[in-house]
Amino acid sequence: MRLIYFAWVRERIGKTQEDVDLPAEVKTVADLLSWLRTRGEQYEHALQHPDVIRVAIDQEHVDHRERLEGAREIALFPPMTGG
Amino acid sequence: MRLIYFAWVRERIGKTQEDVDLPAEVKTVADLLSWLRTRGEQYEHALQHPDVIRVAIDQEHVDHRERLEGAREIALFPPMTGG
Amino acid sequence: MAPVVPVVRVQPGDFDMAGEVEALTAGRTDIGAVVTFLGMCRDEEGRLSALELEHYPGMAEGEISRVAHEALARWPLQGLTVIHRYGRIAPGENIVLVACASTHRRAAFEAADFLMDYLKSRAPFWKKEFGVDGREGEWVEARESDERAAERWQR
Amino acid sequence: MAPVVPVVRVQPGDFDMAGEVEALTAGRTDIGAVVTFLGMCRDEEGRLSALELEHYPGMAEGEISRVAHEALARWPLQGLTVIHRYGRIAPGENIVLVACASTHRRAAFEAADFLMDYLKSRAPFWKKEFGVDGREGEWVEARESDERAAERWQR
Repeated sequence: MRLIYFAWVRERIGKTQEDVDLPAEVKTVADLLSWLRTRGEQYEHALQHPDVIRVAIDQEHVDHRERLEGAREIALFPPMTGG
Repeated sequence: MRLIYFAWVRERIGKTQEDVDLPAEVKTVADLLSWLRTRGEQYEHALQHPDVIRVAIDQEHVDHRERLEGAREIALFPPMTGG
Repeated sequence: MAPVVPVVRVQPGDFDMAGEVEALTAGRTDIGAVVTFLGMCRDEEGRLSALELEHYPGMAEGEISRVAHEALARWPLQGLTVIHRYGRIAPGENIVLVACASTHRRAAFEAADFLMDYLKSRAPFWKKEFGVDGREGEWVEARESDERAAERWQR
Repeated sequence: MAPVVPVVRVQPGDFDMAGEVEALTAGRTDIGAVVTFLGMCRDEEGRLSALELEHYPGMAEGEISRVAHEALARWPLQGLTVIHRYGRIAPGENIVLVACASTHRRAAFEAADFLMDYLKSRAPFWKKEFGVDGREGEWVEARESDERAAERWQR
């Protein structure tokens, strides 16, 4: 599964994107955010306030309860500031 | 005193403007409209529904209770349809 | 900051929207939002060949200026342009332009909306229809909904 | 009547507001009102030399299209254009354009206002500030007021 990061989430994690194999127990967006925080200090720093992290699965906004199954690309980013 | 007419008020009265001497008892806009209606069929046709007639004194909107004293130019016209 | 002087023009000829917006924003780095309203002549489903806009010279400019200054008093605007044409106008041609520049988008939107509502209810212009046969038609009737729209802004 | 196809573009280069409005209205005699919103880069009282707009390619276009189709479903529009730039943008330059054409002015105003509120809350763009010394600054923080503005349209 591909993870893709934007703005300060990208900067703090230090990667634009990465491909990961998720453990079987990671079933929802919330699970994914918790699991990523165990992967090191940079992830912990990027995701320390999971409530503010916005998530898109296959380029559609989803909330943190969304299930991951079938997802190809999951994007994590801060609240948007376009317009 | 100069009277000036626009749109269908102008067309019905058949004049763009005219100078009139008002009788002493014509003190307000409402008085003026009543008095004009006595001046002939065209005025009667133009002003038969005085409620819809809008009035400006010296280029400022006024209501029908406004007093005429000091006015130089009084304009009568239908509700506006600009914009 | 220098007080904003609104641009108000009442003219028979067409105007250039892009040029007016450029004039509001040229050389400035403090404007975040420009909202424009462009009003155009419709043919009413093929019924009309033209509108003739009659106006009250002098008072038209005066009332638009008054409305423009009221907008400046109510919203933090950095520039404001209102241009209203008169005379014969064909379907597809421009009639009126309002442009409001502000640091903030809400102010620019609200001021433009307010200006259009107030222009409709206070600026002395009257529209007469001309049919496709070229014959003079009816005067456009004022709409109750325009009156109510203007009342939204009373406080 | 043919269904309206919104024009949606996400691009690094500038756009031409007048050309876009002309494209919406050219040859048409059924449009009474065009409301445009032009968003520009501010220097925040001289503090900034530029904004860098990051975006999510693909999703940015997708979300803007979704919002555009929602506007078409809610208001009787005859045309709709949304252009959003990304990359480095200097103060005074254009960032975003929304243009809505309708027979009626209220529809054009409301749809443009709605589109801007929804773009702010749904389109995946992020702004980073660059100071006048050329150094990278902070990411612009999302504002609670933008979130609330978008909620106005929920029904």
